[in-house]
Amino acid sequence: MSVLLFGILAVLALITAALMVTARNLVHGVLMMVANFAVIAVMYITLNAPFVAVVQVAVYAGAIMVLFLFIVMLIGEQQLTFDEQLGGQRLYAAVLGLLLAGILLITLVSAAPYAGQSQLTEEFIGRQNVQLVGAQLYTEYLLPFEAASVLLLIAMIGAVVLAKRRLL
Amino acid sequence: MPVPVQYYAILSALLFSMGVVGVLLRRNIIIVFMSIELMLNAANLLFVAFARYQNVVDGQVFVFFVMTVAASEVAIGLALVMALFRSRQTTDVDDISTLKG
Amino acid sequence: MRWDLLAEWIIKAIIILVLLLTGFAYQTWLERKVVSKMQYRIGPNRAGPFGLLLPLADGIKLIFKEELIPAMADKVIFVAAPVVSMIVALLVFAVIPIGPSIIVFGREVTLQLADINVGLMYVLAVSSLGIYGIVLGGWASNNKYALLGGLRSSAQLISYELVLGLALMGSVMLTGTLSLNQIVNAQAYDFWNWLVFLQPLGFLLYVIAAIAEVNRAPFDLPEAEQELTAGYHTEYSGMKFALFFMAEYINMINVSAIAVTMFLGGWRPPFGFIPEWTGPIWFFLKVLAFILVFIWLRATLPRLRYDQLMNFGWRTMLPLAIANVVVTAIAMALRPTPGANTWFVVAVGSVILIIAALLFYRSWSSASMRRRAARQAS
Amino acid sequence: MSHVEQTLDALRQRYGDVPTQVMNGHVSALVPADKIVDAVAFLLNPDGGFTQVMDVTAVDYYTTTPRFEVVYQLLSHPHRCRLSLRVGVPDVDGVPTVPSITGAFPGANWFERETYDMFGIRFDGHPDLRRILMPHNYAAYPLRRDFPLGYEEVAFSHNAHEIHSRKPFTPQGLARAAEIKAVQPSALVGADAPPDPTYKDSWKQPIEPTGGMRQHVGLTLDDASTIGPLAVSSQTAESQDDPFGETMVMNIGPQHPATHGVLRLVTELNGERLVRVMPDIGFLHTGIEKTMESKSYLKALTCTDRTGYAAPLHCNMAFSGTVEKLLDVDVPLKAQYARVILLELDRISSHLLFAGSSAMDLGASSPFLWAIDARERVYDIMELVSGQRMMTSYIRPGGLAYDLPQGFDRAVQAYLDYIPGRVDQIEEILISNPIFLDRTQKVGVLSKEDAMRWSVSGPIARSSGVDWDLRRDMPYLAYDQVDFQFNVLVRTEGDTYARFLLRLQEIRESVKIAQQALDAMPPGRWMTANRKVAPPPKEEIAISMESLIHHFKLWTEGFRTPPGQAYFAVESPRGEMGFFMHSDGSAKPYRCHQRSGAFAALQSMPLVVTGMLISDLIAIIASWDPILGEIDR
Repeated sequence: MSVLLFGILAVLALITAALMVTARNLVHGVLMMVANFAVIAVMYITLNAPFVAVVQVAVYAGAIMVLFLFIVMLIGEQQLTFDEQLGGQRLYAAVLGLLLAGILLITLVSAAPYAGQSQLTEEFIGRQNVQLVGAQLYTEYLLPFEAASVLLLIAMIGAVVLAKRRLL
Repeated sequence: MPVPVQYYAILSALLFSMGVVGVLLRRNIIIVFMSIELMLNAANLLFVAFARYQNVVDGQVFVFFVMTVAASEVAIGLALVMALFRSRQTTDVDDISTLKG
Repeated sequence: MRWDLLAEWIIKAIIILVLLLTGFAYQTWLERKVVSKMQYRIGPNRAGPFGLLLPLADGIKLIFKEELIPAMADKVIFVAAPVVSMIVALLVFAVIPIGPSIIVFGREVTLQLADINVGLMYVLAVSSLGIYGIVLGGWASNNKYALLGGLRSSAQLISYELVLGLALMGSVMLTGTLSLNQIVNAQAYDFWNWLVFLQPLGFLLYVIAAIAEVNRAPFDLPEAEQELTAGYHTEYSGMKFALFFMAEYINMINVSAIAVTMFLGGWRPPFGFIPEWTGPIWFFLKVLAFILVFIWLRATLPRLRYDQLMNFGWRTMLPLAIANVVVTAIAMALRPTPGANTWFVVAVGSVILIIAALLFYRSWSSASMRRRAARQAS
Repeated sequence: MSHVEQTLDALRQRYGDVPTQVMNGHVSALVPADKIVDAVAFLLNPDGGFTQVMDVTAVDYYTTTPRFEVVYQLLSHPHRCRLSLRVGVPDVDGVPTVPSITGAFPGANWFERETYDMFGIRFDGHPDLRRILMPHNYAAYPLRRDFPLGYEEVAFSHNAHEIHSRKPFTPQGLARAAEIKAVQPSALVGADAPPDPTYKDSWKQPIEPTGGMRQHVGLTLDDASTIGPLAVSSQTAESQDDPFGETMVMNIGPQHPATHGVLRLVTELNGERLVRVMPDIGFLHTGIEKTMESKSYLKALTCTDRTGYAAPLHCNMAFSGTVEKLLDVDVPLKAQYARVILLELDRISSHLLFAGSSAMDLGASSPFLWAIDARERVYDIMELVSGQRMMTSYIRPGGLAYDLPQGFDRAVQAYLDYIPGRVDQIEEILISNPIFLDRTQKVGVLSKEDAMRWSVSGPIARSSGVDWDLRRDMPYLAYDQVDFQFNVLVRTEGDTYARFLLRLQEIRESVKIAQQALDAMPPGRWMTANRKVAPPPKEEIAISMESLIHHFKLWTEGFRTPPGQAYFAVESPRGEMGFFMHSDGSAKPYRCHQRSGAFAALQSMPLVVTGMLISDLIAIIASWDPILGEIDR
């Protein structure tokens, strides 16, 4: 059952990712990306990480991709689409991509057994997930957390500065 | 039957590779951006999967950091796209390869 | 696989669907009736007694109406957009508790589709997807009015969603849970335990942000008929338009239900001695009160201008929401023993905040007025 | 010696012989064509004493030379008088041409365009000489006397193609028009004299406007940039923040919920910020002036209801007043009082429509319905007096259509008691609302100078600080006989808020006037005793053959007016509503021109919109209160 579910989700994720990468129409590309995020979010739920799943939807689908959509519509989809002349680059890209996929597959699959026991303790990750994540985030990872918030602040200021300036 | 963790590894690797191919293949800066998001997403998936199989939540915590980085990157990146489009009227990465303003 | 559980879910889901759709239908009737009373009119009185069959007539009309798809529209997205809106609107209600556990045929059934531990986050996440329907509908119509409506709504929803989430955080901090069921239980048994008394500012901010989220007057800029003809749904007709319409009204029910759950004790009766099985009735009454407020506002207020809306969201609402969270955090840190004095500290903090807000708004509006006057003069 | 006489002396000193005509107080002076710009500039400076050109139109003296005369109506605010200038139009290269006065008075812009559109008179130096009411590729000049009167065939699906192919603006239609030489235009018009061979078929000959006939369909912003106010705003647009180096052109209207009719605004947008706006009118043009010129005065009166349909009685009154001026008849006092009451009710109804619809445009729906409810009660009174709710045609040359009904005073009194409360209610819900204030205050500020220069009158001018109300300053009807206690409200802000509040408060002043007129209404006849204008009473017809014949003649042929010209204006809810009439002594007006306040005011709207948002534009349109029937006619 769960393998079947995983299979369906994995196929969906791969299809949406492929459609996004090859999209001619930018709005369609953005939508495929949203679909991809949604599929991954469902996958997180099956991995007993509901908090990550909803944050994934809220942050990625609800904010980041809307921003993409906003930019695409603001500038105008027609103005953003152009003929991409790639020539020989396409071949190199495919070869390199396949090469990378191979390397990653070999490394990750061979490393996976060391990841830990696949015996699951439901009570550990189940109901208390939010509290656990929160506790970890604000105790052990407090410094990275603060660093991340500073990063966000910097990004915000940077974006405002970039958007405000008349000419680059 | 639970899903073996290798399956997640394979899926993650494939998604990541797709992101890489997207970056290499496409010249539209917005698609390139989304491909980068895809790569980050693949990494996230692996984090959560490994965390699940190790019965710890550290992996999930890392996802938040990755998301923070992604959000910052998008904010800056899209502001750059706007600024570039203003001055150059294009979103082709090859046309904006120089550092001159 | 527990088939009995699955069956229970399906039955509950169908009941919620039916309730939401009837609720939507009679909400439109109620709105017309109430607004007509406010405007010295009679309102619907032809279809059935008191016009009660009007929603039915409307539905029949919309179903049989010709569906137009503009020639240059992106057809797939054009059709998908209202569906997305509708689905998202329906999804939200899944986690809202509308009553206590009851015994049906010897089986204990909670009056909630799914009590998930991240319920509130789920609501925020799903409602943040609602924007896609509007934006895509506006974009796919290939119409300038629709595009402007879509752009307006995306900017508006992103701005007010922040406030919406932050306004709810105070309650979450006080109750220490994201599960809506537990939040309701934390507000048992008498009405003075309702979180609205601990979080008056949070409540106020939530209500304002919620009106903006569902594009109701005075924040109905994305569909301002006088400016953008009808905004994102200018090109829509027939059932596709009806889906957008339904989504808007069901979202109204949703945000009202969230407000009730988070601040007004959810389905709990106002007094402890009232039996718990009356919960759904109280829930209905509280949601109804909210919807009446929505209608009242619509009949009274003119529409904000776009820059005023943005200013209000970013310069007034957002700082207040952040301040609310900070004050709540300080109050919780300061309380000597859990449970004691929280009441006092948070209430005082909130009162201070309300005063601050009033002062802030005053100074902001007069300052902006002066700025504009200076700009005009120069 | 009055100011007009002084002015005429000054004109004679400048230009030698200036032939003048005087008719019942209407003074007109014939000025040499090449001197008109100089004359207008001279009269409009402070020494000249005149302040505004209220109207520009032309008269076609078919078969004489010069064929056309352009007529200018000048108004003096300080001296409270009018002067009409006339100019014989010489032919330049076969095209009747006069210099444009837009340099001296920009507000003549649309009036000159209309005259060009209707008569084919070229105005040299006009910044934007395009057709304004007719379609841009229309190939004829319809107000010329030799333009044949026709009728509009209704196009059904089975014959639509055929009918459209006959239209003058299609290529086939043009070809056909060239073929049909057999039709003598004069035969259709019914003119007595044979047509002058020089002008044969002249209504058909297309005149190249300045810069050549535009080939493209519709208006573009290149056209717009040449217009005065728009040219100004396009300069400021350069300095504005333009994120993408380009702007979007959006059509608002002609089918749009907020344009109060079929007004089309071509807007250039930078995001949601307006860079330029160009109003395009004429979608409701039905040739009312042409129609009136082919009907007897009484029948022509019914056309006036159909123009300013939000305040039809003011159109009736302006028309009747002009005819009365031509005829020089006395209107009995009772009729005058009744007219005052009805006109004020009409003003209340029009201002209510304005207040309601402008609140509606800002998104407040309740005040709209409250106002409409209150307005319906005015219609109830109109129905009581005339049997019609809207197109009453109740005010007629010489008096009223028939006597006031019983219960009129009670109905009016009830309404006057009721309406202040309703106005308070509308005012309260809006004025006390910070959103409404934010939306309207400092939005669309029209300066006093601009209001004067662009021929703006009425409430819009008053809210910009122009202290001028015809009811007080150039009184007509009972306004000059009775000292009605009312205030002419003037505000100085000139913004949308001022325009809104001023109109709303004018309702209270109207109530005051109507109340005083109602209290003091004298008994008497409702119609003048002049048998040349008024029919004999019914009881007399029953016993007198002569009366019957007279009655018959009056209703079939109509009354005749002495030859001459007259211009008469009333203070309508949208500014000065005037009629210019040229009579050739027959029972039909030879030339009848309606000067609408809304028409003149609308051309000043592009001045105030630059840098505003679309939402502001909606508020501004509403505050201009355009009634397209009155603008397009």
